[in-house]
Amino acid sequence: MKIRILALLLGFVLLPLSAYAEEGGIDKGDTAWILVSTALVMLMTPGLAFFYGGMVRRKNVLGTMMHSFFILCLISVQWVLWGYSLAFGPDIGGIVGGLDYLGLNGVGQEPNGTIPHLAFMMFQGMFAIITVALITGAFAERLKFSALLIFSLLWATIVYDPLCHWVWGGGWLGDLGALDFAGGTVVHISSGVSALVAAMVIGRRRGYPREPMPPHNLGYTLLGTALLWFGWFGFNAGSALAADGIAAVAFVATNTATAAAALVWIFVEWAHRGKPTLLGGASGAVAGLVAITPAAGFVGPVSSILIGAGAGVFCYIAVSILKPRLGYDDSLDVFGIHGVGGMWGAVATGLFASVGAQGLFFGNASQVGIQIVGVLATVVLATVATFVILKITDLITGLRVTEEEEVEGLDLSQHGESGYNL
Amino acid sequence: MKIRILALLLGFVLLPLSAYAEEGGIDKGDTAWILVSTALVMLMTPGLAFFYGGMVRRKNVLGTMMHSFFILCLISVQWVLWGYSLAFGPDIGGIVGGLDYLGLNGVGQEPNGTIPHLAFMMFQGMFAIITVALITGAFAERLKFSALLIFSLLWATIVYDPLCHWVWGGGWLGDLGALDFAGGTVVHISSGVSALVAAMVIGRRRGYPREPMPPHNLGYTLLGTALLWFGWFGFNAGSALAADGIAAVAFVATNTATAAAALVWIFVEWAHRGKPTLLGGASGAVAGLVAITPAAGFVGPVSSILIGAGAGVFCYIAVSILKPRLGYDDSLDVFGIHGVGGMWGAVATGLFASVGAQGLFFGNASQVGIQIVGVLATVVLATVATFVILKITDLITGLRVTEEEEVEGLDLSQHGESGYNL
Amino acid sequence: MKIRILALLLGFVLLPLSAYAEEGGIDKGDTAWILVSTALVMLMTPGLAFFYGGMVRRKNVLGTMMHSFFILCLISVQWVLWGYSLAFGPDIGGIVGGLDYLGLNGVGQEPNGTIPHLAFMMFQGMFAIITVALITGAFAERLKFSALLIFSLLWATIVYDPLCHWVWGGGWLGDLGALDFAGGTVVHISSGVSALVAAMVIGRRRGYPREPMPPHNLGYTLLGTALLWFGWFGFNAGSALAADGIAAVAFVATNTATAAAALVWIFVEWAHRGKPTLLGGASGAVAGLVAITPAAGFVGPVSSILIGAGAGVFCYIAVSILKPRLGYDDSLDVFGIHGVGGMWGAVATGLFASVGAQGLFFGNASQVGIQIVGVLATVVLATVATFVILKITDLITGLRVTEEEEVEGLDLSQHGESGYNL
Amino acid sequence: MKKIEAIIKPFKLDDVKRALQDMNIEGMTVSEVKGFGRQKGHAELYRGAEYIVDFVPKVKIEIVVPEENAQPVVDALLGSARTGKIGDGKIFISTIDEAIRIRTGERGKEAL
Amino acid sequence: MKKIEAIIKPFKLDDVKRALQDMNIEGMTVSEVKGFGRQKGHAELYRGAEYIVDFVPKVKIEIVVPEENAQPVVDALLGSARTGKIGDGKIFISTIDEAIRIRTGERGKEAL
Amino acid sequence: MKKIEAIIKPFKLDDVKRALQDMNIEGMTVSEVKGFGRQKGHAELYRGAEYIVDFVPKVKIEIVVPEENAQPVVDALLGSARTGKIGDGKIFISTIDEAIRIRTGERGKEAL
Ligand SMILES: Nc1ncnc2c1ncn2[C@@H]1O[C@H](COP(=O)(O)OP(=O)(O)O)[C@@H](O)[C@H]1O
Ligand SMILES: Nc1ncnc2c1ncn2[C@@H]1O[C@H](COP(=O)(O)OP(=O)(O)O)[C@@H](O)[C@H]1O
Ligand SMILES: Nc1ncnc2c1ncn2[C@@H]1O[C@H](COP(=O)(O)OP(=O)(O)O)[C@@H](O)[C@H]1O
Repeated sequence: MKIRILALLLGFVLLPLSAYAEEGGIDKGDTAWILVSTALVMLMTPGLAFFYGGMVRRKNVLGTMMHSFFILCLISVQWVLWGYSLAFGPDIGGIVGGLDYLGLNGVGQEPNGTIPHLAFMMFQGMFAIITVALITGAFAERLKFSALLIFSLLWATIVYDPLCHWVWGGGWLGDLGALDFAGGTVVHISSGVSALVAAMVIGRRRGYPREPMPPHNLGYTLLGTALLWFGWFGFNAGSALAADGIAAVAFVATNTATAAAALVWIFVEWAHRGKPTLLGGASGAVAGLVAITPAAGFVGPVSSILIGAGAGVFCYIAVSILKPRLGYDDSLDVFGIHGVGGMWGAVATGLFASVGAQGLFFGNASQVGIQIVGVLATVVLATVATFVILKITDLITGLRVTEEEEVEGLDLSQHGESGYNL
Repeated sequence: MKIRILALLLGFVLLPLSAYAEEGGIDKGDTAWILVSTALVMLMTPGLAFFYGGMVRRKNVLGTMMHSFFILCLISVQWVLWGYSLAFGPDIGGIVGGLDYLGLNGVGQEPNGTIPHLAFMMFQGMFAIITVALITGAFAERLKFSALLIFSLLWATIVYDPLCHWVWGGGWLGDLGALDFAGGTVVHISSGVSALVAAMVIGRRRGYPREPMPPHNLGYTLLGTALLWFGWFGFNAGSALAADGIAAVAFVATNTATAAAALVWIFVEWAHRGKPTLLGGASGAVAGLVAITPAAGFVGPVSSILIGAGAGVFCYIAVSILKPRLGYDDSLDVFGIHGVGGMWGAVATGLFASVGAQGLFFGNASQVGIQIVGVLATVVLATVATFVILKITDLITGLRVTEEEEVEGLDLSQHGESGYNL
Repeated sequence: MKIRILALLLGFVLLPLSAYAEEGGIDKGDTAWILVSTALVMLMTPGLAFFYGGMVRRKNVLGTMMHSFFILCLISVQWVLWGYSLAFGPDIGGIVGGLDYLGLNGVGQEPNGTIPHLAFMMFQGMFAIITVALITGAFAERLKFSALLIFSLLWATIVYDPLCHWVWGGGWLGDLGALDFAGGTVVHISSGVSALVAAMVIGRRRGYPREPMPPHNLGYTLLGTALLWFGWFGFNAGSALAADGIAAVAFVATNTATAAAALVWIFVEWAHRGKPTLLGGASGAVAGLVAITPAAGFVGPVSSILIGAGAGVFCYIAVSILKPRLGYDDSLDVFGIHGVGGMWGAVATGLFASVGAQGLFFGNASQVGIQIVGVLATVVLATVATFVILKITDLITGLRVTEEEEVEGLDLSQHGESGYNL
Repeated sequence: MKKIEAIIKPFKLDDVKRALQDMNIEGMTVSEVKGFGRQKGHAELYRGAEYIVDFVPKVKIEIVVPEENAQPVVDALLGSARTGKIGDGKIFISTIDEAIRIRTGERGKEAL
Repeated sequence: MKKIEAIIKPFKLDDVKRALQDMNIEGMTVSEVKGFGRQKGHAELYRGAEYIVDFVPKVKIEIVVPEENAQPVVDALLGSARTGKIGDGKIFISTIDEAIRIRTGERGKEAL
Repeated sequence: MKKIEAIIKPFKLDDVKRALQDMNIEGMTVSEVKGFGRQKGHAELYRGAEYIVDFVPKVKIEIVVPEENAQPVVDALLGSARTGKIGDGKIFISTIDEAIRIRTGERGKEAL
């Protein structure tokens, strides 16, 4: 995406007499598309609330949904106040953005590429929100709500904002040439790895893995999947930052990889366990969405099928074979799907890129190496910082609810509400 | 918004040789954005069905959802047949539109501003629909369905259509200079005040306030909140009537105020009652959406935070302290959220406006006065007309179901259906 | 729609110096609109999952939703691999497209009309998906999952792809002048008729019609209705393939006919059975959406009301009077709504067309005849091919689950999952 | 000890609970049931077709009391659950051999 | 009076109800329960993992009848609820000391 | 035969089931109920207002056993359901006149 921003900026500089100039650089078609994409990405976070909320036990449905919903509110404000500035303010040493944009000072209607700067800011803000929300699947059904508040604020500020700067804001990773069309490293590897750290630091749910903890409402999970899939068109195709051919490439790659990943997960589970499941289809779809994210604007449809298929296989193995062996309780498989899927996607981008950039299979062997550097850097930052943030949070409020509260459920103990009165 | 329409029309008149002229005045970027916005606003009414439907008792879920859904159907047809003409037909004395557009006669593909006239008509129609639907929260769980039919038709025709004309259709309130970017007075004050009148005329639910009447499915309420938030981007940013910088301003203000209001409501309830709630977050979000509506295209992000925060505080107080003291049963707090939030928003627009118009804090003290005139005019029209309409409806069909029907629930008694067979 | 494609292509050829040419023929406003429309149409299939899923018994909710969800995945891949080529590849004798586009070979960012070819491909792909998914309502609650897999793949390839070619891909039916703006024949008649054949071949559900089989969650059904209505704006107004006046015409027609059909169904059921129902409203809305589909870009608002009203009446009669008399068990009334609504819509297009084409009431009597030819051709293809496909599927895997599995429900027997753990 | 089982109309539960509390009954167990009896079910609609649901939602209350309290409890139930319309429900009384409080192991009346 | 409690397979409820109606049994109370017995539960899947749900959905029917009707009711139940496969359920018979109709206060057989 | 009814805390069901299985109890019937007793309910919030829900979710287990097994079952229940906190629940024992297995028509102990 960074490449595209540069291209657009260049285009703007070099073509002062073009159609753009007539309207002060703003293209209304592009602006319409980015505003819509921003709305679509916003919808993903409530989508996640349902995706996650359906999978927990009935007594934790509101507590789980509240995580996503609260983060939507919290990071919306954090981003406007200081997050955007840390991520996209004038570069400081390749590491972080300066404070010039605090409170969106100086961020207005003027064009950024071919869209209003405010539109670019808001589109990016939705990415910050969902990234933080994704992590919450790791500690579902046992986190104190006050801990969520502190953890989210710190994580957004210390992990997301700088990492976003590294890749898209003019930082070192983007300069290195790492390809990340719509956020494979920034969004998925970072949240997936942080989720794993959180699951291990916070510890298992009471009763896990002895007691089965079946999803209480798979309809909610399917609804969430649908909203995620729908919103992801904005996430990926919107990352073209224009309503053009690249957006169409990314749109098609997104849909195709997602479908392929869902099919593969379904078939693998069918072969392995004897039955094709809806939750498997939903999980595979999300794995596919994750894996295609860094590659979306760089690959054609057949590569998309392969990337999706890989996501279906690798994430299925991570979730159903690796996790039980290793014994950690990442409640809703954030690592298994976003971490593993994100890493596969980042590497696969280095393998399959063919549109506007070349990967290994298209003659550019070095890209894979750069991609791996990106993955490693993200893993290191996410692991260390998340660990520290959890320890700080623990000091301030404690991380887990009491055993009694866990048995009663988060809905009643944290929020004084019940999900259903049927 | 009126200002913008004027600006666009002026632009159209004065720049006959601009890019617009090349395509007969229609800008495809703007048209794409308004078509999408129209679809988004349409989705808000089913969103409202879920927002409201989740909050009532199980036995009334379908009856409550049916209100919104039926109004979507009814006013869609009313608007096309005569509503649009009353609101946007050629001005008659600043009070109401003429009948020239009956049955959309003469409303076609020709540009209205930079979009097809039909697109403008439909966008406006979605506002008429949701305004009527909002009121239904006041008399949920006890209104006769036949009364809903008559009330809705009369209210849309006698209250909404003229009021819309006053503010946006060339009527006296717009001429006065009242700022209402996307419908604070037209939509929210009018529905909120009418809701209060309706709650008082129709009377309390059986058992209220002695018996607790907890929400039966807060997942539905969160789904509704998500769809409302999502759709409101079309409502507010679409009211720019163009895919431009102002749309981006409105988009950012909408998201920011909503998030701030939800946070504030959550924190206030946490402080006041000891627990942060999901329903509080959802209620706060809607309060924020309401309050930012008149201001959306006129304010920056920091003002948006303040407007949202005010909405969180004022609406919380109205709902949790004022309502029980006064003792009326506005079942789902239409007045407390839309009435109070709308009035605060209208006044706040007069305080904080800084983009394309000036409010008190930006040197234009007189704006607040104009805003207050707008509020008062709306309150008077809504109060008097709603009272009369209810009396007429009562004469024709009666307003309330029988006690037995109320105990059995509206789903069975009015519709012969059950919400769930689980 | 075919007419519009031609017009756009012509426009492109004849106006090499126009604004389009400056950007290589791609219009960003149109592209933004089609990308959004594609996302909207995609959302319809999960919408259908909820529309259908809410209507079945609790034990079959996942099995029913899985049909739509799985088809979304399966046909997404089929379309990319060979479906698009069969439908839109270079014409072979007016019957089917050539294999030139296998694996989307040669389908890229270049303009097709004013949008990238890939965008056109994907928009069309979403139509293929939902058409197959619509059929599943006919055999809900009793089909083997393995049969679904084979049936869907064969039906998409043998029925949908060629039929789509006939009407939109350069085939004989389009050449004949049949008007089908957004898929009345291609999508609705084909799926509705196939559904009837499938219902008869597969046979009734155990206990039908003796045992009542009431919907288990009408909230889901309303959610599905809302998503269908919302997504259908992309389906119909997107079929203009441009963000222009015709798109606005189609948008308004869609909303108006849908509302009118829902109102009429509600009133008819109220008169006939004494109560207005939510499911009736939802069913009527879908009937209206179906009926206006072929006509959307060709008719004005008043014609839309009439087309919608006709749909409400005819589909109500088909579902509540005809079906019980004839005794087949089309579980969720695919034939009664999509088949009957689609046929009425196709004929009504020939009656009411007045925008860009003329129907009987606007002086062109011959159009009705052409429309009827289109209907008949579709009925014949769908009937014969569906019958054969079902027989093949039966040979390979069998069609029905065992009696025991049917009693237990598809969720457990086919997927090893439960819809709810409340 | 006696077990008193009452099948009542759901919306009467609150009144019944209050009546029992007023006479210092400190424990009861409640469940949702469906009743079939003289009270007719209702018709529901499904796309223009009508079908009859003959089970009516009811609430079952179980209260175990020392024998001497049985009659007062019955009286309280009769007083609070009655609407006078068909379907008000039934009270069934049976004998409990032993009651034990799980927390303490107390038996008999002490356990109630 | 006797209380007859039958635990049956849910899909048999309709047949049982019809059989009882045919012999003029006018009242019964039904509830959803979960059974555990010889009939094995089923396996469910959760993201590639299998777990066993050992409770099986059952329906409990309670019918209070005058003693002389107990045997016919049992026979009707046996006739209508049997599929011959494991898990068909049980019938338990116990004694009811008194029955009262809430609406009228009638007692004994009159109350049923 | 005796019927043992236990009202327990829902999260103890698994432990109880295991304890009963360990002593070769092969059948039981479980239902969800709401309890009212010494254990207080909880407060819930609704838009800044607080209301009290005084019914507590409980699980009812019914086990019919030959008389001689009653005491061991009670002991197993006491051992597995107790947390020592208020609200652990009750065990009620009553007499069953007859038990019949629907599938085979077997009666008495054979039917259990
Ligand atoms: N013989 C019976 N055995 C068990 N439950 C019964 C019996 N008769 C009635 N009931 C229960 O009592 C409820 C009320 O009975 P019904 O005959 O409708 O009216 P009423 O209580 O006025 O006589 C029924 O819905 C059913 O739950
Ligand atoms: N001893 C018992 N006490 C209470 N309920 C029992 C008992 N044994 C069985 N049941 C109930 O009867 C149902 C059927 O019993 P099961 O042993 O599975 O098959 P069958 O009825 O063929 O003997 C169980 O699911 C359970 O609900
Ligand atoms: N007299 C009673 N009759 C029926 N059920 C009772 C009775 N007393 C208590 N219960 C049931 O037992 C549960 C636990 O009782 P409670 O008084 O809260 O605590 P404890 O079991 O520690 O005495 C209650 O929730 C209720 O379901």
